Amino acid sequence: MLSPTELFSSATTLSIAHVLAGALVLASFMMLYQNRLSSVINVLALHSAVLGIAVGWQAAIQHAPELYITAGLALGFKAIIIPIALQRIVIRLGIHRQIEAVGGISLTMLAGIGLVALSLVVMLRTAAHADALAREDVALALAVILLGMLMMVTRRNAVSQIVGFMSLENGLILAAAGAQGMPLVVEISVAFSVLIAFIVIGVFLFRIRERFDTVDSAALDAFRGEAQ
Amino acid sequence: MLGAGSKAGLVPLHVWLPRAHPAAPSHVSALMSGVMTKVAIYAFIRIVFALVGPAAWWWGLVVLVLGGITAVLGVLYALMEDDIKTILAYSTIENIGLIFVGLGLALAFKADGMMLAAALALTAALFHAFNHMLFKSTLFFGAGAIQHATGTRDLAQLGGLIHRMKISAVPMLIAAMAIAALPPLNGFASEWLLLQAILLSPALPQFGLKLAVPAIGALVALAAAFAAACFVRLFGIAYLGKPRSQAAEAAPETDAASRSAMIGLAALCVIAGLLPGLVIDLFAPVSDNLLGVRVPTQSGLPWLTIMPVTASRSSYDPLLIALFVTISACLAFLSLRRFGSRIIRSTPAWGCGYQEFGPQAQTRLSQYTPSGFAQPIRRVFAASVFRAHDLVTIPPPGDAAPARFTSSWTDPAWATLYTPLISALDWTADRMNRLQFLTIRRYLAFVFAALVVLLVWVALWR
Amino acid sequence: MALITPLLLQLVQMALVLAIAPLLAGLVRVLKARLQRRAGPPLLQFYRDLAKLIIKDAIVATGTSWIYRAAPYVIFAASWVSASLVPSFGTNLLFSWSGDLIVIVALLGTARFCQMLAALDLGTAFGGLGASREAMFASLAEPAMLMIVFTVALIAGSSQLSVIATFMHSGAAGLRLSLGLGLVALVIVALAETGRFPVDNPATHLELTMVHEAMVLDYTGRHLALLDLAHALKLTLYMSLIACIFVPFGMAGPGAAPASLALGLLAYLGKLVLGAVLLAIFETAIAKMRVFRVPNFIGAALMLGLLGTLLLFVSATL
Amino acid sequence: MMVNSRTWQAAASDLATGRSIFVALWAEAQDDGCIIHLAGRPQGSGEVRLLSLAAPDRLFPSIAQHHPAASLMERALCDVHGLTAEASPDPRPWLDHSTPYLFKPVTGDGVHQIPVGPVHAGIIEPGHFRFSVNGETIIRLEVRLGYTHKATLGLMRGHMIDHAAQLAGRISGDSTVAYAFAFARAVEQALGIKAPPRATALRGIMAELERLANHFGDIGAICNDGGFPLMNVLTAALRERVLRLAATCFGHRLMMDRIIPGGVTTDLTAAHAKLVLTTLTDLRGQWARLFELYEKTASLQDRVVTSGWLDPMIAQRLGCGGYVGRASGQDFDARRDACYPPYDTLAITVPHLTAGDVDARLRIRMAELEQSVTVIRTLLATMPPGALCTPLPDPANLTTIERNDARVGHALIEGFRGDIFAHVRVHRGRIEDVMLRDPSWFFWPALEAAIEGNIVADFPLCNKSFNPSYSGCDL
Repeated sequence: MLSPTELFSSATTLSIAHVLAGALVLASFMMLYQNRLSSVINVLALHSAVLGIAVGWQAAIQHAPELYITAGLALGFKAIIIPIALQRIVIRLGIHRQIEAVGGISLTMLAGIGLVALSLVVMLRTAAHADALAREDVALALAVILLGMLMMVTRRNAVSQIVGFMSLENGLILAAAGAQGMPLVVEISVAFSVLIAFIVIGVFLFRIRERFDTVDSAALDAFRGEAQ
Repeated sequence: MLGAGSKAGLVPLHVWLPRAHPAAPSHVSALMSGVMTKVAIYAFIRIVFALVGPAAWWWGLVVLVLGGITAVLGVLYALMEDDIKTILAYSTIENIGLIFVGLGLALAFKADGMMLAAALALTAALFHAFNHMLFKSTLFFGAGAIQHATGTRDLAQLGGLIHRMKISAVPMLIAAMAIAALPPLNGFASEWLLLQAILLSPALPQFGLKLAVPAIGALVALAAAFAAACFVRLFGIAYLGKPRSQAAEAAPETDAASRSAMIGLAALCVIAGLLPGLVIDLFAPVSDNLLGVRVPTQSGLPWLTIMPVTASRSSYDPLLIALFVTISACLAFLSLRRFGSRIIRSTPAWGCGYQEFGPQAQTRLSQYTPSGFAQPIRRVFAASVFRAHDLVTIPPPGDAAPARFTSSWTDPAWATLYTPLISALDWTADRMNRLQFLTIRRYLAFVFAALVVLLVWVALWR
Repeated sequence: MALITPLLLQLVQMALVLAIAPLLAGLVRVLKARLQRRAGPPLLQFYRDLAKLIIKDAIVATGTSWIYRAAPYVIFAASWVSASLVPSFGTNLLFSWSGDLIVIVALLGTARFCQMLAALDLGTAFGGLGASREAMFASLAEPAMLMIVFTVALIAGSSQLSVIATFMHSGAAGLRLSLGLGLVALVIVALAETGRFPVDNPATHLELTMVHEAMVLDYTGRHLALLDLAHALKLTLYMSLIACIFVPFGMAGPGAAPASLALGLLAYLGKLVLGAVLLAIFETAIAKMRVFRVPNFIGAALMLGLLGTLLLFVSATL
Repeated sequence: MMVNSRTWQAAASDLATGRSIFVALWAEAQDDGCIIHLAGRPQGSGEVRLLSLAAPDRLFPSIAQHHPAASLMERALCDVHGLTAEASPDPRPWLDHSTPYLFKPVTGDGVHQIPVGPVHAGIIEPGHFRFSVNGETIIRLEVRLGYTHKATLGLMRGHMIDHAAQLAGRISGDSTVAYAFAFARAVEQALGIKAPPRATALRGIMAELERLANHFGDIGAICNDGGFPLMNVLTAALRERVLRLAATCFGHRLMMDRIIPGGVTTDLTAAHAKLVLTTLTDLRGQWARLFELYEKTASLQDRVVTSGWLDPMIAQRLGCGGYVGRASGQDFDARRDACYPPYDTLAITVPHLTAGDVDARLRIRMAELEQSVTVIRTLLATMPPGALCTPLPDPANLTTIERNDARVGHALIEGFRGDIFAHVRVHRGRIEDVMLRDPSWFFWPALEAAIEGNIVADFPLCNKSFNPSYSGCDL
């Protein structure tokens, strides 16, 4: 079997990697755009699938077989199992109502654009000597991380905050994969930490729900004495 | 900058303009809008380009950003106003914004030694200033004619004037289309030049400018789209449809002198739109004088095309486009006459069988009001900036009280700049007090904000 | 001779878009019907409707002005001219230099301006309803389109469509993220501008939900025929535009042999059919949006276009 | 029960406080003036009580001034009988279209109106909607009906029972079974007879089939108006299968004139019973997939969730029944609460939600589909043998007492929209007085209230989720 590096010129392989990283940014934007829980979760699946492909592509062009495992983990856990589980949680909690984005979708997306521009500028400034495409991939990964944070900050619903967190982690993995691979152990531990976090959060959610009859984190605030 | 900006009406120094312009008689407002604001622009050009020495690049950025914001906010104001002259005054603010975008771009190009591009941007700005004088004067004349004929400037009282002011409606329509930047009229020609100048911006070395200029381009396009909505509203509600008041129903045509002035100005709009090359060449000496470079001579090009940079980059031939559209329309007309029915019958529009919507009706309840027309845009765009807010109270079933509607919006310049800082101080104190009660999400937000600030710092100062 | 071929091609192009626009609109209708398990209208129904409308007498509402009667002609002519300026099967169009992509977009803006005026001229509630909604959508769609133009023009170094098509065809652009963003944005703008799902429902009978249909509600006879044709032309235009910028494969270059022109034509028709299939699938799978959700949707296109342009500057520094 | 003006007013204030629920208001012409009848039921019960007030000088104290739900019916009866309701908050005519009509007032700047109908683009009944709006913001909606006033009740009076039963089945075509059922039950009560058990079981099956067909149609139509035509064509196929099943088993797609006072006219053969069962099983599998499609289409959910919110307070005040009431927290179902055969032997669970939006009204319908299938299965499994019809007493063979006494009966039957009320007075085999009240009387004002906070473009969606009957209110 021919590897991509033999099939395509190096410029093409790198630009495909670049496009995949960009697709991840696009998926982050799609996530910001959604205002319905089930579609947010669907976009998370897409997000993780794109990550899987991107990491898989990195594995191929870097000849780093351990990255295939990362890609597989992303595809298996984050693109399939976790979204399905989250969907179940959403259905069990019966929260099909609208989730309010704090401050409107368009404004959030505008902020997102600003964050992408910021991460590009930062990377261009700080890593001026690095390889151009690797630098940009890191810039895009940083953008994904920032967008994930933005998602967590602008959403009230605990489930969408979790989704934002997962997309943030996807950005981290993309950054790591781009940086000429990281040890397999780290990858696996990352994947497991996500899984554990997910389980904990899942239990946590039901707990919140039991006690406050809502998963709007604003309700927690009220409980802490900050009545709004 | 502060002086010229407030004179010309740059946001947030614009607050005087929409109050002063409508107060004056129409021909004076025409002069004020058309000429006086231009004096400020002239002063600005004189000071910045000629008197002050080499400018830093960020001057250009400041002018660009102010211009872009002015353009969008100005036209948003115009969209929400009902008084024709106030609309026109706010639209002046928009156009000043566009001109300043051109000037800012010219400044930035000049600071980086890209003289040809600077000349293009400057020419675009001057061209637009010239165009603005033409169509805004026409519009103010038209507004004066309306006020004279009906005794009101309130759009909500007008309607159907095209049937009684048959002749003066035509230059008004041309001017409205020109100011809405529609081809093949002059407003589009200058805006097209401006966009071409914006397209040259990637060659700028500064990163901030590179990123900001396309965003300003988006603002320019937004302003142009709003302007189209604004002047559809102005012309469509004042001149089209059915009269909304007795006065509008009995409006006489304006006098011959005004008519001919309007027609003359509108004709100039058309000519400047169809033959922009001639006008551009007219402004060549200015950029030659100020920048030492001129835009390539346009009038010698075949078919009177304009081609600001090179042929492979872009070109625009309004004459040919106009010709094509005319020929196509005529072709359609003639072939429909040849092959189709030639008969036009006329019946009243369906009014659901109700007298109040029938042909003899006195009231025009079913027509959109100016504020109703602007409502979707008001709700989408002005809700945050202008705090536009609609309040509806429907009495419960069985209650005979009327349903109430109130709509309000405020000028953010008043709210944010001119109201004292005290409230801001209060707010800060209050916030500090509340820091200890932060929520999980807010903690996150603070961490996030700190990170972003850090990144910005890295981006700008490292 | 050097002038004759481009002229001929230009004339062929004008005739072509006019001829296939109803077919394309009809094809989308048929495909949608099939996807909904309905038989649907015959493929050529649009032509029959046009023929029927043309021979019928036109009825105009009393109290409307000359603008109401002139508007259909202007709208049709502007749409036709813009559609003729978008390269379809070959890039070598005689008049392509008379207007770049910005001009084409603005010309559609002129058509829209006239459409809105004509709607207001009626003095009925539905005319105003359609016009005010159109104004809201257009105020975001136009800047979004311009950002797409920026992205593409900065990559190709020109806003001239024939130059862009040649550049894209040459493969020099490569795989670019900005182009991907631009494509997504352009699809959104195209859906909004041509009044398709999820922005507008071209097949609805519910007056209160209409946008484009509300503006032409009272038009009849030949006027309606022109407006319907103009609407179909707009759909063709946007599909051609997407094909020309993003999938220029098979397009005949300047001075191409008749064989490659024929190939280009085939490729063009193939792209249109593919576009129609994708559109039909998309329209079947999605529900129409709430009116005030549409600005978010088109706003997303604006943001993507802006993002595409911004990313470009980063790439340009490579 | 004939009452005086004071008791009448007391009853009205009972309605206003919510102690009792308004059911119907109608008038009966006498030689000397009119008699006004008011039907109400205690909160949470299906037991209807009647009050009658003589109005010799064609004047009566308005019920609407205390209880707005009565307003439309009060206006209608004033038009028909030339009565005047004293202190009525809304004395405008309802059925009488001969004079210019003043719509309810609206104040504010920049308000304009959008008139829609009575001629509509779709194949629906005539009704005029007047929106007072500012752009997209709806400031007030007012509905005006009465374009197809057919004087159906007037046509029934003085006629033989069988003729009147046919007319009853034609008051609102989509609810023909429910109306015939209600009328038959009222007549049976008046004459003191009982339909045979097999007939009541068949009536139940027909009523549930009608509910299935209409709910399928409604669910599709709501999604269609939400801009998702795919759902409409898919549910239209399901509806068509139910209609064909009805045609095969009962000889008429809508099962019109299949229920008559005393019983039913058509039997269900064993083979057809099997066909019903297999069809239902098949349909059930199909609609499960459709509901999944509904829930998973985020763009559609975006349209229906939170649109057209009806305040449970208003739903309660107006006495909204059916899916409208049950989606807004009203726990009432005539099948359970009025407890009539065949439902008296079945355990009916009433699904109800509190969300009050379009989505909730659609989900109630979905839940009711499930329930209808269960009911039909139970009825088929326990189908008793026996006669189909109890003959009505022959007017010629009546005892003297029966001949001189008019007999009164009424019934509350759950149609697919909600509870249909029927009242008859029979004398010597002829209908003397009759009232058939559609649940839509309360849906129209509820729709006007639910439109608050919605935009013009969402009205068709809201309207379809209520799906009130025009014909049922144009009696």
